[in-house]
Amino acid sequence: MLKVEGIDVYYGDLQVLWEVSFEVRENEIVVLVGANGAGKSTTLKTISGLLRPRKGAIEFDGLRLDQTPADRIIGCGVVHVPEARRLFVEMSVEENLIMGSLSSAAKARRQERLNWVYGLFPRLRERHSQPAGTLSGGEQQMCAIGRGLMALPKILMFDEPSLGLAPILVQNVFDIIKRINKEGVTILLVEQNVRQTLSFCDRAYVLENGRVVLQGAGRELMTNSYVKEAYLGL
Amino acid sequence: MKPARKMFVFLTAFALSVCATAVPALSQTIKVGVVLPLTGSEAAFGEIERNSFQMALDEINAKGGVKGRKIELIFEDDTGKPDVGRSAVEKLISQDKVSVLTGGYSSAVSIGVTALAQQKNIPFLVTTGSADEITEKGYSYVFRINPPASEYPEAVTSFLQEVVKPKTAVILYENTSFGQSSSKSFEGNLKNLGVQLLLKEAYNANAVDFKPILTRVKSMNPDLIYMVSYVMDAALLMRQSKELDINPQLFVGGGAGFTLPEFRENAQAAADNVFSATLWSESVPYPGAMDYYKKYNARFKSNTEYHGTEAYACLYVIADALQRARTFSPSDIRDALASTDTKTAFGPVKFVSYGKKTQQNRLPTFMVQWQRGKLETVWPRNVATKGYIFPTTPWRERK
Amino acid sequence: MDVFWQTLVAGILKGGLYALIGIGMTLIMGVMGIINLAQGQLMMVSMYITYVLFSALRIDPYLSLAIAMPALFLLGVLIQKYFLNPLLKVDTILPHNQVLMTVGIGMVLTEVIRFIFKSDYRSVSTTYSNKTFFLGHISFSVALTVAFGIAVMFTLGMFLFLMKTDLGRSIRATAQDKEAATLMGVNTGRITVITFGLGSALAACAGTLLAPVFYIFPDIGGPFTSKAFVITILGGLGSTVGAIFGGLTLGIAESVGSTYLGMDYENIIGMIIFVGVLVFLPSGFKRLTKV
Amino acid sequence: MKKNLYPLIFLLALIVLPLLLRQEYYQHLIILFMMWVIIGSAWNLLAGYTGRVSFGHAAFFGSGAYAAGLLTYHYAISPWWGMVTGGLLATAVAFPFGWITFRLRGAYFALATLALNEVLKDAAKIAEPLTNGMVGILIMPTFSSKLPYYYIILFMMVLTILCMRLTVHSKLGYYFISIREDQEAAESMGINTTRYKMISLCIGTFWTGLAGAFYMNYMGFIDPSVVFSLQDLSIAAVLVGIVGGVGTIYGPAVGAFIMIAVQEFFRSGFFGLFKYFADKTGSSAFTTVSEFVKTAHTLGFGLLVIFVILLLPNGIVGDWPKIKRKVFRIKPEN
Amino acid sequence: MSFFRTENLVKYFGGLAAVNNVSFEVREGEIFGLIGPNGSGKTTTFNLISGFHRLNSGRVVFKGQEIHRLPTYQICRLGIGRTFQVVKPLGRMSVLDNVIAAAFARVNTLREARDLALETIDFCGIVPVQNLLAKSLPIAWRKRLEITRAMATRPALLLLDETSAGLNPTELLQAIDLIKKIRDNGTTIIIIEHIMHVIMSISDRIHAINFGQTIGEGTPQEVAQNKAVIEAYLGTDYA
Repeated sequence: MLKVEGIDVYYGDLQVLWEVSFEVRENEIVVLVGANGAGKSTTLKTISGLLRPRKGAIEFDGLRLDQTPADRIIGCGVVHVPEARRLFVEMSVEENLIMGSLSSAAKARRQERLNWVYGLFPRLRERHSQPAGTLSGGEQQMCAIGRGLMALPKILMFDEPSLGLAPILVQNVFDIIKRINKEGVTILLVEQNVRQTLSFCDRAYVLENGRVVLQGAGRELMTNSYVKEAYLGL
Repeated sequence: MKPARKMFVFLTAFALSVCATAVPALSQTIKVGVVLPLTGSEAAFGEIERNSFQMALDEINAKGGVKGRKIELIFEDDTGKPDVGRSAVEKLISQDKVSVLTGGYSSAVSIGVTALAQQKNIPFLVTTGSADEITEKGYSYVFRINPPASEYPEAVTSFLQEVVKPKTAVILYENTSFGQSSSKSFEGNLKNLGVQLLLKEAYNANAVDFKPILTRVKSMNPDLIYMVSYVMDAALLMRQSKELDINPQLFVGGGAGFTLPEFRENAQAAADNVFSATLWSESVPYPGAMDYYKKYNARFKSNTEYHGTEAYACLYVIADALQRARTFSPSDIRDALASTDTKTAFGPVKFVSYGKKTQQNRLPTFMVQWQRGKLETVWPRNVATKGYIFPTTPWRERK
Repeated sequence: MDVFWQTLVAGILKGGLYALIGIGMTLIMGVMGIINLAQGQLMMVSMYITYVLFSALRIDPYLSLAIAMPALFLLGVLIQKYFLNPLLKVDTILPHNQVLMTVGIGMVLTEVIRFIFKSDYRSVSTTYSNKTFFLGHISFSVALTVAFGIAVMFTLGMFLFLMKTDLGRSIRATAQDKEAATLMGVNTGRITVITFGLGSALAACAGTLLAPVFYIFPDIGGPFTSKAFVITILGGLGSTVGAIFGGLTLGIAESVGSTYLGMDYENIIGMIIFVGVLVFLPSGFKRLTKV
Repeated sequence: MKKNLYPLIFLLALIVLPLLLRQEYYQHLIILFMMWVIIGSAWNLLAGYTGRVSFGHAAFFGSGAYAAGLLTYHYAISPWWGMVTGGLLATAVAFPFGWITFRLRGAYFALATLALNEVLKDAAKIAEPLTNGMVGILIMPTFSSKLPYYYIILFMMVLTILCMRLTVHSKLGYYFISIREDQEAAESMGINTTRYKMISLCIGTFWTGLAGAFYMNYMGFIDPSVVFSLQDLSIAAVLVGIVGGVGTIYGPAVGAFIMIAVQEFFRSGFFGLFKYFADKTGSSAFTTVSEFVKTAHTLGFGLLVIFVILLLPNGIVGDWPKIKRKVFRIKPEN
Repeated sequence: MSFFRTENLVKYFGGLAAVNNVSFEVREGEIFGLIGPNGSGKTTTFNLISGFHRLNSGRVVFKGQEIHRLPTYQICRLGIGRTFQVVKPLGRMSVLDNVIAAAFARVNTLREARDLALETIDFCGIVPVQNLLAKSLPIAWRKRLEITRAMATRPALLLLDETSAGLNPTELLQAIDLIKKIRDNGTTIIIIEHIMHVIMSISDRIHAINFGQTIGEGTPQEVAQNKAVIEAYLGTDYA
């Protein structure tokens, strides 16, 4: 479904990704793991068009995403829930959700989806008129996920959804991601919470210094000593 | 051709052409330098003055010029800035080698230029710059045709003394050199007349809204409101006075904007019955005044006003001086100017010294009044074209 | 007491127009993060458009809103697209290149207008330019009151547009987080262009409304630019409601100041309030009003 | 040595020029040019090197001019003494102002200077007993010849440029540029950013004030709208810096030259070139073109500014390598 | 007298406690690691120590002197240097000039500053790039420039914020060598690091925080066994 083939990405003159390739198949949960600065977020940003690869290709259902303008990509069903949520803090919760449904297809089903998201996150319904900046961390994450869901995603990409959340909330977020996946949405997840994500994903790729160094099924990698070492230095 | 060489050829050609222009042409014309604001925010008046100079020039040259030689005017743009004005005059003196200078619209530019003219011993006849200092420095090469700002209110003073006899007054003036000097001298006049000054207030030219200050004026209920303003501010002041229903015995404009046709156009009915001090209007009893006004209208298809007349008269004064000068050297022209005694469309011209002033033309001022959309000269009595309407009818009683 | 009320009314009526100019500037500031130092000059251009329409075709200024505003919208779009957006990619020592560009644009607009119309004062004298009505002892200029009404209308319209439409929300979203907005499918490049257009159109609206009560000359832009940025700072950068507050505050402050201190203090008061707010209330009145 | 070669040649040329070029018109233009080099360099120290753009440099220019003018006007003290006073007064104005406003970020500092400019202008208008208001201050010029002024301003200009060079190549310069590049990094490197911003402001305003005092002496007349002019001084100072190249020693000199040249070039109709053609050919087309050109001097400079910002964002000196590449190399030989 | 210690640091942003009651002590001459997941408050702690943020409560004591009320530049001059997580090169200056500017914290003339800078550049091994513009450097060199610049202020205590993020394995080894070299040269170091095997291998002691609160402290081995630390990093059901 989503195919990333040998992309090189630069920030100005700085190369941050080297020949990164991976694949996400329909209805999978795929995780990119790696330390800070390994290039996980960069990869997601490149898929969603914020950055352009100098080499390589990104294909989604036969469409070349790396040649599609950034603002059209969400309309193709490729939806990115960014790191640190990036909500529009001065807009209300509901407006944030509406911002997810700007494409004409999503707009047509706006009310219906809104109700669906509120069903998924009752807290958001309670706070629908509150500025998003006043929400707690967990609520903000729900709002960000809800905003992504409003866009009728075929594939939903999460960048560190557990960041800064208390453990109980982290579990909560992962449960939601699993549930969304069950509803037929493909998931691409970037996480540093290795143990938990590896336990429920289908496949995972390990990034190190902008390169894919390891890949395999989630359970498999969990027992891989390399991962353990990379994360705990043991 | 290589680009560098192309550049070189171009530059050489250019340099040659510049040199060529710098060499004075071997013509028999008498060069008169004119420095005026032809661009920038004062360009509107620079334009009128330039047209008037041009008109006078064509008339003089058509009659054979001066002693068989034609006058040539060299206009330079001062853009309304003193340092640029200075550049312009430096060029006129050192490059064009003019024998006499005239022009000078804003006081700031004129002052800079007078010092320069004095240093270089080139006679300079100031056309419009109205700051009192211009003729108070004892410069022997500087002459001025228009009265200084402080003398504009003279006719108003005699009118107040003989006719109105007000008890209280308010002065509003634009915060410019002209506004400041002329309101100050009027304040002195009021003191001599024993009139109580309730308020004297400056405003920045081009203010949007006069209502706050006019509201205060209204609450003081003065007999006289004296305003020194340029044309658009003048119109706004009168319009807003009408809006606020302020009814003093009379509104008087201290010259400048209140006599121009644009004032009437913009103030509309609010212009009626407003008095103004003036140096000149086409109806003043000087030979040639009306004539000039009509000729200008016919030639340029637009209205002229006293600035234009000043310029027009200036060139006639210079021509007269040249006619009498022993030679066309600057010092001889200076001497001839100093003994000027002639009549122009702007009035009689004679450079005299009085008070601190030297070589200053002394002119009576007049009072005019807008009556049914027409500007009539109403004071002094001996030159009046119509009787004055006084006291002013309150706004609500007008039809 | 009449003096005070009249002063207040004058301030509020003027403040309505100021608010209109301020909103235009505030939109641009919010979305692009730059101060548009050509705002007053754009307004000046619209005044000339109104003037030409009125003097050549006898079109009423209020009708010419329908021409001046789209025209300025277009002008704003062109400026943003061809003169400001290209600068985004350029790396320079001073980060203010876009601001400096607006200074250059303001200069060129003024000079082009001067080139065409000379420096003469122009005016649009309509039948209602001079009309007034009274409420008690307080006089209201008809033209200014109508202008105030229209200004309020456009302000409300703008507010609703920003709050209730997708395009409006996209503009606000772009102002808050450009990258996140892109992720939501907002073409932020297009939004900046539209925003500059809207900002210019609002300036045009203010200019056209001011034309019948004031007069027109090429240098009129400068003072209004400085008023616009004072308003924007007062209102807390990028806040529409704040700009309305800012406009009214400046209008009233100027009026009260010129009545009770003297008219030549009018500008100084604005500037001192400006510096005061800048230093002591860095986010403007937004912090006080929480909007 | 090579680095100093061109400036030295240029300096020598400026020293002998008035002896060869006797026309005072050109001397006047060069005097204005040198005055602008001082203003531009002073502005550049603050903006180009320290990264604090001033949109209100006229505030300091005007303070300097008034310091010199008022001393003469009220106390009949030679305006040449006023020169130093002018610099000091400008600094005295700048000091508390900087103290209050340096906490403002980027463009807001610029706007605050613009506000200072307007406040001082209006204050000078209102404080009539002190400043004579809009009537202005008129003093008798000291010299009748241009030469003394020429060499005084030349000397001042050389001092300014030397001062800039010494500053830039010392601890101060390193600190200024560090602050410009990254204030937080600068703090962490032990730089008291507030103090060094103040120092930069004080040096910059001192020279600006000095230039203002010179203006008073040279022109003999000032009024608030002339020396506190937003358009003709404050904005012009910014544009001189931008066109020439901010953050370079000689950028402001190039910018000043271009500004004066463009203004005079257009104003005089390309130094009378069009008139010459018109006289030669007798064609009225040239006269018409000449009229257009003459009215377009500000427009010309405005367009130049837009052109420079778009194509040479670092100014002519800053982008000189780029210009050389574009103009001299890429152009095909023919 | 302890060399350096923090006592009950508390810092709120909005209503949120970014750092909540963090206390630790650093001994002279050691490498002290500060670890915690993303967003746990490590960088904020650095900002509190170096004076970029003001404490809500608590104390920072360096060589017996309270420094938490001092401005950043004075803290630097007292001998605490730092690097930034997001590097802050002075882009339009050459590498040498970057370091000279920092060296002026200790000397006053350009000649002395230049000498000091060259010496530091040599020590930190960035001689090959010293004449390049800082903004043109690749990330590894930028990180190294940051360390060099901080070292040029001759700190007694150096705060390193993620100096090895984004480096490839070779560069990583070089970075570790440099850090050890600095320590051996007599500078005490507090280091924030995400790459665990780096921090585990070079630190003498480690302090772990999460949600702004201390969750453990000890030698690398002790910390690696600490249940709270493992949970914070790998998730609840790992231990």
